[in-house]
Amino acid sequence: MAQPKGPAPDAVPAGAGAGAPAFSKSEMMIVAAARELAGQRVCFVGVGLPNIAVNLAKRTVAPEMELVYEAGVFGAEPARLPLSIGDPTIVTGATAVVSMWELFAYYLQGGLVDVGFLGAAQIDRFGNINTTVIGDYAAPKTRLPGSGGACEIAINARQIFVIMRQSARSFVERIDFRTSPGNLGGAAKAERIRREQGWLGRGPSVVVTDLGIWHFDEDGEMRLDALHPGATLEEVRATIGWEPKVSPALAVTPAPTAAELRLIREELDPDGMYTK
Amino acid sequence: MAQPKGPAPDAVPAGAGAGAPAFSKSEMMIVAAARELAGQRVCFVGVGLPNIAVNLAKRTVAPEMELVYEAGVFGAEPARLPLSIGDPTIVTGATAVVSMWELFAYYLQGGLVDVGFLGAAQIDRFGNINTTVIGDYAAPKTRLPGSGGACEIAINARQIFVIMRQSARSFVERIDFRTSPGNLGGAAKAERIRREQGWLGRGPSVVVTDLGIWHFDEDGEMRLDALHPGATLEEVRATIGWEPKVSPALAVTPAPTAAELRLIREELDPDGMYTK
Amino acid sequence: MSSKVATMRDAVAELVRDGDTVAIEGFTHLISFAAGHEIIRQRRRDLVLARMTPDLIYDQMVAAGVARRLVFSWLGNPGVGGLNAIRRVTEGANATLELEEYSHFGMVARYAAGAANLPFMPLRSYFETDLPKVNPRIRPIESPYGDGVVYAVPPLRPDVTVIHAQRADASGNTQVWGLLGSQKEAAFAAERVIVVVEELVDEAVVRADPNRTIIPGIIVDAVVVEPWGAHPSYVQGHYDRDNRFYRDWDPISRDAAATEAWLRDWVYDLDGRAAYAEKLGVERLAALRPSGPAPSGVVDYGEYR
Amino acid sequence: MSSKVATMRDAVAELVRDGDTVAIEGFTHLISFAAGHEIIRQRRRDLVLARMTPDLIYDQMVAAGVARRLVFSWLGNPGVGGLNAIRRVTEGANATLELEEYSHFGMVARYAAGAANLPFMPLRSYFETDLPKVNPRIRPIESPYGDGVVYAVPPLRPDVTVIHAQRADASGNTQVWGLLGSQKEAAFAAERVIVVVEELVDEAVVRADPNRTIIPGIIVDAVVVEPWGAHPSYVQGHYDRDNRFYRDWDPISRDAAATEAWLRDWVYDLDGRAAYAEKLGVERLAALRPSGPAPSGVVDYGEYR
Repeated sequence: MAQPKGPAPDAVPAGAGAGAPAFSKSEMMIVAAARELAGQRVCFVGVGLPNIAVNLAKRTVAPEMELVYEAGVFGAEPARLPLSIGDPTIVTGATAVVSMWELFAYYLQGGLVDVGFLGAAQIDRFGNINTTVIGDYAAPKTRLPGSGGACEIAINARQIFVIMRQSARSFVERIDFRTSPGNLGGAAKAERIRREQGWLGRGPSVVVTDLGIWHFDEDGEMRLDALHPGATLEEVRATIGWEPKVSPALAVTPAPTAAELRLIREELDPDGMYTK
Repeated sequence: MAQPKGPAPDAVPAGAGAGAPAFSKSEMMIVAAARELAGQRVCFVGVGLPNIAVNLAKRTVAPEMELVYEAGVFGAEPARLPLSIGDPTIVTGATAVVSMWELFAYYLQGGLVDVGFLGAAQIDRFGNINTTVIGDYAAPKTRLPGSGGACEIAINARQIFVIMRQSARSFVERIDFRTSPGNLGGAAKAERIRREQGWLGRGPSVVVTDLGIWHFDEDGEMRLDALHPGATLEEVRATIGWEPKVSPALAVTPAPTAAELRLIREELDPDGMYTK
Repeated sequence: MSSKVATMRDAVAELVRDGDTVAIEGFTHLISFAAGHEIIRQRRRDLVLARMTPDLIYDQMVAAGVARRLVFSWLGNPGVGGLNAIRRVTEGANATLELEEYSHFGMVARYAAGAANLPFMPLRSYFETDLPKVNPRIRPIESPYGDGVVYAVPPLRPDVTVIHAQRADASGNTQVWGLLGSQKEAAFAAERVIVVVEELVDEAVVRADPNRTIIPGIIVDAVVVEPWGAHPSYVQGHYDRDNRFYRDWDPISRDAAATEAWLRDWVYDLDGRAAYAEKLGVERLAALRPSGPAPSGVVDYGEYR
Repeated sequence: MSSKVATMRDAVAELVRDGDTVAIEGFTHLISFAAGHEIIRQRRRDLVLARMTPDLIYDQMVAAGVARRLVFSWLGNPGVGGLNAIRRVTEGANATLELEEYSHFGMVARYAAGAANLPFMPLRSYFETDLPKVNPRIRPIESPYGDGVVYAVPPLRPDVTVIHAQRADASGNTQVWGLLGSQKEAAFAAERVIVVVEELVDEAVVRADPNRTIIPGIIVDAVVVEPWGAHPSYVQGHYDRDNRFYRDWDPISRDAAATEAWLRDWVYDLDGRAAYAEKLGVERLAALRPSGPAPSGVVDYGEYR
């Protein structure tokens, strides 16, 4: 699956209020993404940031959520944060470990996955994702990992969550390659095509970044619904390649709690791989 | 898979010579079929008579032969004769037990089976087999079991062995239903079609009956190559629906040895299910 | 995780409906006679019965009048003969039961297509046979790579699939060893799934050996604990196939009245599997135990903290 | 049964030929770095390297000049970054390595089609993406049941597939637990198969648990006993993934000279895996052992005489 590309310069904003713990932008992003998983039943976990967000959700808002790893694991109970999505800790103590044929054919394509949680290198306003190349396919400026399972996850998971850092290079007017379909050219066309082609997925429903939380409006377009504490609309506009829609009821994301931060810092990412 | 139909009236001929053990027609048939398996590597075992013939071969001429059961077993070492081809004794001690999807897709269709060993209710001169109905399909005189795996075994096993009792009802000019293809209308057409359609199988190579042993000649037609001790050409002609080809070098099948008979009577079929 | 443990009566009452397509799967091994009998007892009607090998259980269900149609690939009493109750309604002028017929691989491929949400599954079978002529759902399909034609079968999606297993936990995570048949595919393909087990185990038993799991609880609607629920079929490591039963069924099933009497004595007049096992008697059941143990050995998954 | 046990040197010398399509499979788990290094050491050329996730082993093999083409679905160093040696020959004007790209399910389906001798495998993927535009082998196919179009991928049939496993017997009956990846399909699809194991076991160990077998010896050409043969990847129950190695590779592989030096020190100048393990040192290896045991438990197949 897609892996966020490039270094992650990560400013540390002040805490949200007096006495509140300080936290990094990455920590806020991971916490916000985890909270979006409340109430979800079966989540397909992507490599990179999705992995830590989903594991945090499992320890907080969604303890009964079943974690599916494309490596062939259902019902993982990782004792430590898996560095890769094929880590031995996702196997020991899982409810089922199966071949990848079975995982993709019967679990994913068969319709058991509620949320597919992906990263992205480029995304457009309709949630279409590129994780393949920057530049021309035949002689790319940057060769990215490619689809992995993202392409079929985007089509077969009931809904798609995305977690990625915002930048003018990643939130673009036009992605260089469509690896995983989102709302195509807009909701109307996307709904027609999904129906005609019998997709199980209803497409992207949330994008969580280091600056805020985006959902998709009735046109199938990203709309900023919440700004993280300390983030500004100017920052958002400076890190996006189109004029973004902003909710009239724009909220502020509640800051990470001490418990959430403790889980990230002590259990999930003690070496700061994702949050440094 | 196909199962020989109807009762098996089984005369007991005299032994082949002075001091030789007496044996039944069924015993001769099973022994002759087992011997044909000498040198074979992987055999797909059908229900009924093939099951006992193959298990006898494994204990005599082909100890290293791998037994494949469509139930999903490779490398079975049955401690007793399995009554059905899904018996627990074929599982315990086998080298691999897999789903039927895997067995049919990867083992059979994938080309690992050297010999598919089938029974039949009707067979024609070109080795085409009916195990589906006697009479009209929609309102049959007799409803038979149907294909089971026989249809795909006939197409994908490298060669097909058949074991069945001869009778005017079973060796017919025209089978009522083609469940499993043999040499179709003759070798030339069969070879062309197999090549065009990419079959792995080269079709039937031997039919062993209670009267003798048939192989297939260059026209793809059955030719009687051996008569069992005590059997006559008259008997053969009386139990066949066409004028059979007979080898100019017609042999007599060597009678069952004491060791072969002991294995059948004491180990494989002590209750005489197949040989009564 | 909430428990899905239910009685067979409740599971069938709630999950099996008149007119449903029902697959009680299991190839020789693990055939849920207990579920079949409960369906008879609750007098379901108009069912489409799917099974690779209808076996005695569908012969009994057809005799009891629950079925409208049979979807299958091999119709017989293995090693014994025919299925006589089914023959009575499929031969000659009495052919009232609808038959939809495939080969074994065709049926497996249908379940696999259903499990994988595919519109068809290709296979190399049926060439030059009469099967596609009598079953228009078996269709040729051309390879998009210009290398010829193979056959396709359509997905089979049962309304209910019933499987029997050695063990499951209360949320339906199910483990099987021995013959696996097409149970996994039939279960994933189904709208609703009933798992019947010899033994209910703690979740920790399942999680200790996750590669042994054939279906996850997420697709399971009810877990029924029913020891001896597969008799006269068998359960690897628990009991042997009751071959005598298979032989005895032949004369019974040849006679419509004897069949009806059997159904009365062994199904209608009993309130469930415990009564059935009691009626069979401890001696007969004890004789079906394996002749000895054959332990799998232990593998180590390792703890990774 | 004759023994297929061979040294890695002999297995590669005999079974891997210039120009071959080679699949060293294993998803994170059980990647045969030992076989990859031996292929480098024997200076094979012009290989088509197939793997879902090329990982460090193909980065090293590409750096060593063995490959002409890569067939894959995810190209990266999971959790760390890119595969830098491969990026050097796939980006900009230096794009000399041929790439043939699928999604994960596309690759798995290609192996499955190869294993099942099918001309294609259908799947519900690729709709409205650019992948079919850049890979003409991904083709639309219409359902013969009038219910629309899905995509197809062609079979992938490696000349050689290499898999690593916890154990096999001398004739190649192979058992794996933990992640199964697509090894089974890749092995059945291949012309020749090399199995590398942590442990050679008696046939009786395999036969005690036949459901654990992923491939039968009949498709195996060589069994190589090579403890630590999957390092820096891992073997469930035996050793952990050496994540430090994956991180350390990033700066090495960014520099062509450093990469060449690494290959000299760790591949060309060593005569095999035992020397490699010795060079890593007992301390580093010991630290990779699981933090504790996690036994599977035993199941009983029962003896049926």
